[in-house]
Amino acid sequence: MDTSLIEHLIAIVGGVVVGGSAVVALKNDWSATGLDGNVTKIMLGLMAFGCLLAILAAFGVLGNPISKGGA
Amino acid sequence: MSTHSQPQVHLSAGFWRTTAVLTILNLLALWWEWTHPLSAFLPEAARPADEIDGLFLFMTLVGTAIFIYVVGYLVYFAIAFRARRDDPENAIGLQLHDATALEIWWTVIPTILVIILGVWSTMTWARLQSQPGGAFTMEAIGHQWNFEFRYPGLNKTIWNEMHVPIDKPITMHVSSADVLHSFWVPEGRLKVDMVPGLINTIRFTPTRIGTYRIICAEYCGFSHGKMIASYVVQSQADFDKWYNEQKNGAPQNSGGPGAGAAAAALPPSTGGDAAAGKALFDTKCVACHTTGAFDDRKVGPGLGNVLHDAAHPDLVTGKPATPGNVADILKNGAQGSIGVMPNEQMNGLNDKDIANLVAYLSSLGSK
Amino acid sequence: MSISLAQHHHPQGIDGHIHQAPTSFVRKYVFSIDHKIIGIQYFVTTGIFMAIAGLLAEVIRTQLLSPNAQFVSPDTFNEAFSVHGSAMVWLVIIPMLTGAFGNFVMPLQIGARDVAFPWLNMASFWMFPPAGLLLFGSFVIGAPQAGWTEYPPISGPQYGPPGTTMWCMAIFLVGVSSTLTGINFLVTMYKMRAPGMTFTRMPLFVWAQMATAILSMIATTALAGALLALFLERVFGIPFYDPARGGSPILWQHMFWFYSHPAVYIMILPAFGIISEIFPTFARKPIFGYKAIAFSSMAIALLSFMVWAHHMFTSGLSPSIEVAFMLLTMVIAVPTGIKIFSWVMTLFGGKIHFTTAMLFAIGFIITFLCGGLTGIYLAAVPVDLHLHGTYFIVAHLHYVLFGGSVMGIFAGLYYWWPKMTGRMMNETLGKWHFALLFTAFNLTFMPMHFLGIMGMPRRVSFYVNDPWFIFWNELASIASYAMAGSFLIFLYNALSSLKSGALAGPNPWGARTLEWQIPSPPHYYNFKNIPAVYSAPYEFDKPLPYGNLQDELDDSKVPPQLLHGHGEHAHAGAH
Amino acid sequence: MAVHVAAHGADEVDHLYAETADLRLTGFVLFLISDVVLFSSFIFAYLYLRHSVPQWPWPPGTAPLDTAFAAVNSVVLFGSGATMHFALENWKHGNRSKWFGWLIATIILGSMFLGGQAYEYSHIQATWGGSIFGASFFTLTGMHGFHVFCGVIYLIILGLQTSQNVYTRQKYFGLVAGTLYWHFVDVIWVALFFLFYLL
Repeated sequence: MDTSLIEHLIAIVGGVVVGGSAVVALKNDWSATGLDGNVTKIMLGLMAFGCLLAILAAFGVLGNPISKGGA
Repeated sequence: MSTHSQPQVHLSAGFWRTTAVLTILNLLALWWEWTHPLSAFLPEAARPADEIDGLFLFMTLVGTAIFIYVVGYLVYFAIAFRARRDDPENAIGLQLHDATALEIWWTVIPTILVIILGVWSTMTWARLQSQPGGAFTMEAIGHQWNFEFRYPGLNKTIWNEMHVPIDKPITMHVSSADVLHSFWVPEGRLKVDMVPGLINTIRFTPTRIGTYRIICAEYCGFSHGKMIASYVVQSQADFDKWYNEQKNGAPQNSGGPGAGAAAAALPPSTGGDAAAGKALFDTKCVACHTTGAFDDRKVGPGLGNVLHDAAHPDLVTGKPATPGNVADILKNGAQGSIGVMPNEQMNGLNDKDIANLVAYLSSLGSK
Repeated sequence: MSISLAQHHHPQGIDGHIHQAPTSFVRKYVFSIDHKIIGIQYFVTTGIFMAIAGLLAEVIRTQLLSPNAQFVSPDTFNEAFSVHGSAMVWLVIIPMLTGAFGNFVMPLQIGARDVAFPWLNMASFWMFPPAGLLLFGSFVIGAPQAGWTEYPPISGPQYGPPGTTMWCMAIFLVGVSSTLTGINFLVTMYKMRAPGMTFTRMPLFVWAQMATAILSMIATTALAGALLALFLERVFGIPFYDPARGGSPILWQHMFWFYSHPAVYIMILPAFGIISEIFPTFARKPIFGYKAIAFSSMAIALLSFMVWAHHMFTSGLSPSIEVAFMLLTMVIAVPTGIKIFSWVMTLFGGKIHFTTAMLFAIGFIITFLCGGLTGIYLAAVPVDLHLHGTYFIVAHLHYVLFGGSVMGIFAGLYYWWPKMTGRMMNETLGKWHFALLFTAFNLTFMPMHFLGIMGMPRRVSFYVNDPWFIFWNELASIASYAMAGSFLIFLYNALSSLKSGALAGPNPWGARTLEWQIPSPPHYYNFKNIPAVYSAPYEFDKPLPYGNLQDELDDSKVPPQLLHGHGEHAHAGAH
Repeated sequence: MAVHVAAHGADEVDHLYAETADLRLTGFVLFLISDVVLFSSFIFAYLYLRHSVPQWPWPPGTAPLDTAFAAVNSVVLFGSGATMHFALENWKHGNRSKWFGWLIATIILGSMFLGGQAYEYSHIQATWGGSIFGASFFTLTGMHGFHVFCGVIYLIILGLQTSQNVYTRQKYFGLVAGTLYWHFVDVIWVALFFLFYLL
C-alpha cells in the first residue's frame, strides 16, 4: 500500500483520537483552578487545536499540496 | 490616597516672586532661541532643512520652557523648604499626598503638547516623503571608506564628490557594497542609511550654492571617521560644465576601491628610492606595522621580511608576495583578519611614495 | 529538595523558623545564598567592571583631545568604545540596579527573609564574573569594534574581529542571568510580601523593581535570540543577517532593539524607585502622588515594548510604520513627566535635609530631565533624521544613563550605605563628590549636543580639524578627567567609612520603610518575626505602621543613644 | 537542613511544602513564558526573512516540506501530551501502576517524534547554513527538538524518582513541572507546525 496514503490515514485517525482525548480531558478539568489548573487548560486547548491543524493538513485543506515521502 | 485629610496649601509671596523670575528668564531664553535658529549656525543647503528646523525650533522653545520652570521650582522648593537649624529634630513636612487638580493639569498640558508635536511631526514627515523628485535620479553607494556616486548617462563612477545643480529636485537611491554606512549632509539635514542588499531612496532639492560635507553616520570600520565626501551645489551652468567634463574627459578614478581601482593600472613597484621609503615608513606605516618578523605585530603584521618570508609566501590578499602585489595593497588597501589596511587615499600616498615603500620593503631582511 | 524546602519563608509560614548563618568563609561570603551578601557581591563586581569601563571611556576622550590623535590606533579606539558601551550597559548599570540594589533592598522592604529562590539567586550572580572575563578578555584576540549595538554585517563573520564571538557569549550569559533574576524577583514580590503589605502599601522602590523584573524577564530573552542568531552566523555561517545570502541586517536591528529599548527602562526605572525613596525620607513628607508614580512605572514598562523601531528611523522602514513608532514614543513623555512633576511637588512644603543622597537625587532630576527632553527631539522622525548617529545621541544617552541611572545609583549608595555596612560615610566628602561629579558631568556631555548638531558623527576616532570642534572636544575630555577624579573621592570615602566610619544605628536618616526598622547591617535572617504592615510607608505624621518589630533591635550592637532613629522621634513627636 | 523540616509537626511541614511548591510553580510558569519569548524572537526572524524574499521556500527550487509526514509526527507529539496528562491524573488519584504505564507511553512517543524529526532532517535537501530557509527551519525545529530531548530525559528521571518514592500523593511538584514542561513543548510545536508546514 502507498506510504503516502498510510501517512494520511495515521494523521487523520491519530488526530481525531488525540484531539478527542484532549477535548475530553479539557472537559474534565474545566473546573480546575489555580495556576497549574488554568495553564493546563490552555495547553490542552492548544493541543486540540494542533490536532485539528494536523487533520486539515492531512486532508490537504491547509499547507502545500500533498507530496510523497521525503524530498 | 484620597482617604487622607488634605492639609491647607497656601502659596507664599516667595513662590510668586520665583514664578516671575522664572518667567522673565524664560522670555529671555525663548527670545534668544527665536533670534538664533539652527540655520544661524548650520546653513540650510537643501529643501527639507527648513521644515526640519521649524520643528527643531518648536521643540527647543517648549523644551526650554519646561526645563527652566521645572528646575527653577525644584531648586526654589529645595531652598525655601530646607530644614532650618532651629527646627526640632523630628520636625516633619506638610503631609500632602496629592492634589487632583494639579495632577490633571500636568497630565493634560503635556498630553496636548505631545499631540501638537505628534501632528506637526507627522505632517512634516509626510511632506518630506511626498517631495518632488526626479529632475534626475542618481545613485550613491557606500564603500569602506568612500562614497561612490553614479549619474545618469555617465559611464563611470565619481568618487567622494557629489555635484548637484541648485533648485533641481533630485531623487537618490542609496545602498552599500559592504557594511552599513549612512549618507549624511548636515547642512541639508539629509540622512539615510546605506544598507547592503537594500535600496533606500531619498528626495531633496539643493537650495544653496557651496561645498558642504557628506559624512558617514553609521559605524563602518577602521576609517569610519575619515569617510567624508563633499556635496557640491552648483549653478545649472557650472553643473553642466562639470558633467560634460566627466562625460568627455578621460575615465578618472579618485582612488576609491572597487570599480575605480579595477580601472587603474597596477601601480609602479620598481625604481623606488629605499631611503625615501624608509622615511615614509617611519612616519606613516609604523602606526600599525613594525619592521620585525611577521608575528611582531602592532595592528598589522611585522613587515621585516614581507617579501622574503618562507613561512608566509602569500600576502593577506592571497596573492604571492611579489613587489607588484605589495604595491597593489598599498594602493587599494586590503581587508585583514583583525583590521584593515587603508588604501593610498586614506594613507595619503601617491604612486611615487608607493614605489619608494616597495623598494624599502624589498631592501629589508633580504640578507 | 529538603534544602530548598528549609530555605523558603513565606510570611504566613513558620515564623519562628530561623536558620543559623553559615560559618565557613566560602558559604558565608563566596557562595552565599543570603540576598544581602549577594547584593554586596554585585556591588563589588560591578564596581570593578565600572572602573575598567570608565578607564576605556578616558581612552576615548584622550584620543579625541585632538582631531587626528595617535594616542591609540583606530582599531584600539573602536574596541575601546565598543567594550565601554557594552560593559557599562550590561555589566555595570543593569546588574547594579537590579542585582545589587534589588537584591539588597527589595526583600528587606517587603519584609521577607530572602528571595524566593536563593540558590537560583546565587547562580545568577555567579554568571556575572565569567561574563565580565569573556567581554574584557576579548581584547586578547581582538575585541568587538562595532559599538555596543554590534550591527551586522560589520559584526558578522566577514568583518567582525574574533572577539565579537566572545562578546555574543558574554552578553548571552548576562541575559540568562538577568532573566533568572527577573523571574526570581517577580515571584518574591508577588508571593512573599509581609502580611498586610498590599500592592499600594509597597515602597515605590519595590514597584520599580516589579516593573523592571517584568521587563528583564520578557525582553532579555528576545535579546538572547538575537545574540544566538549572530553567534550561529559567526561560528557556523548560518545566514540570518548576511545580505549576500538572503539575510537582512535590518532584522538584527529589530531583534536587538526589541530588547534594548525595554533595557533602557530596565536601566532607569529602578533609579526612579531610588529617588522615590530618598525624596520622602529627606523632605519628611509623603511622596506626592504615590499611585501616579507607581502606575506610571507600569505604563512606561508596557509602552517600552512598542517603541523599539524609533532607533531605526534612518534604516529605511516604511514611513507609516515610522509614524506609528514616533507617536507611541512621544506618548512615553506623559507618564515620565508625571513622575518628574510629582517629585518636584514632593519637595513642596517639606523639611528638607541636604544629605549627599538628597543632593544626588536632586541632581538626578535635573540631568534626567535634560536627557528626557533631548529624547523628544529623537522621537520625532524628521528631526531624528538630522540627529541620528551623531554625538547628539551620545549626549542624550549619557544624560539618561549617566545623569539618570548612575546619579540614581550614587544617591542609592549614599542612602543605603549605612544599612549595608552599619557605618556612615563622610558627608562633606560626599558633597564634594556630588559637586565635582555634577559639574564635570555637564561640562563633559553638554558640548556633545552641539558637536552632534553641527556635524560630528558618533564612533569616530578622527574628526574635522576645525578650532570650534577641537574646543568643545577638549572641554569634554578635560571635564571627563575631573569626573574620574570625583570617583576617586567616592572610593576614598567608602573605604575610610568601612575602616573608621561612625556607627550608623538602625535608622540614621529617620526613614519609614521596613529595612530601617531593623539593625544595620541586618541579621542573616533579616527579621526575627515577619512584620505585619498596617498602612502606607511614608506617613510621617503617624506612628510607624508595622507590627511584630518590638524586639528587632534588642541584640543589635549599637550604642543605646542610636537605638531610636528619627523615625521613632517623628512618631513620638506626632503624639 | 532536613533536620529543620523534621523539627516541625507534619502539618506545618505540609503547609511549608505547599508554599514552596506554590513559589516554584509560579517561578516555573514564568520560566516557560520567557522560553516562549525566546522561540518568538526566532519566529519573528523567520517571518521577517520569509517576508523579505519574493517566494518561499527560498531560494527558488528548494523542495517544499512534506506536510503529510509532519502531520503524522505532530500527532505523535500531541499524543504524547495527552498520555502525559493521563499519567499525572492517575498519579493524583494514587494509581501508581497506571502512572508508570502512561509515563512510559509518553517517553516512547516523545522518542518517536525525535526519530521522525531525524528522518525528516535526513530527507531534506536544504542545509542549515545553505539558505535563510534552512537557517530558520533547522534553527527553530532544532531548538524545539532539543527541548523535546531534554523533556524526554526529564521524564525518565521523574520515572526513576517515582520508582524510588521521592514523591508522595501530596508532594509531587516535580511531576507537575514535568507535565507542564511537556505540554509546553507540544504547544510550541503547534506554532512551528503551522508556521513551517501550513503557512
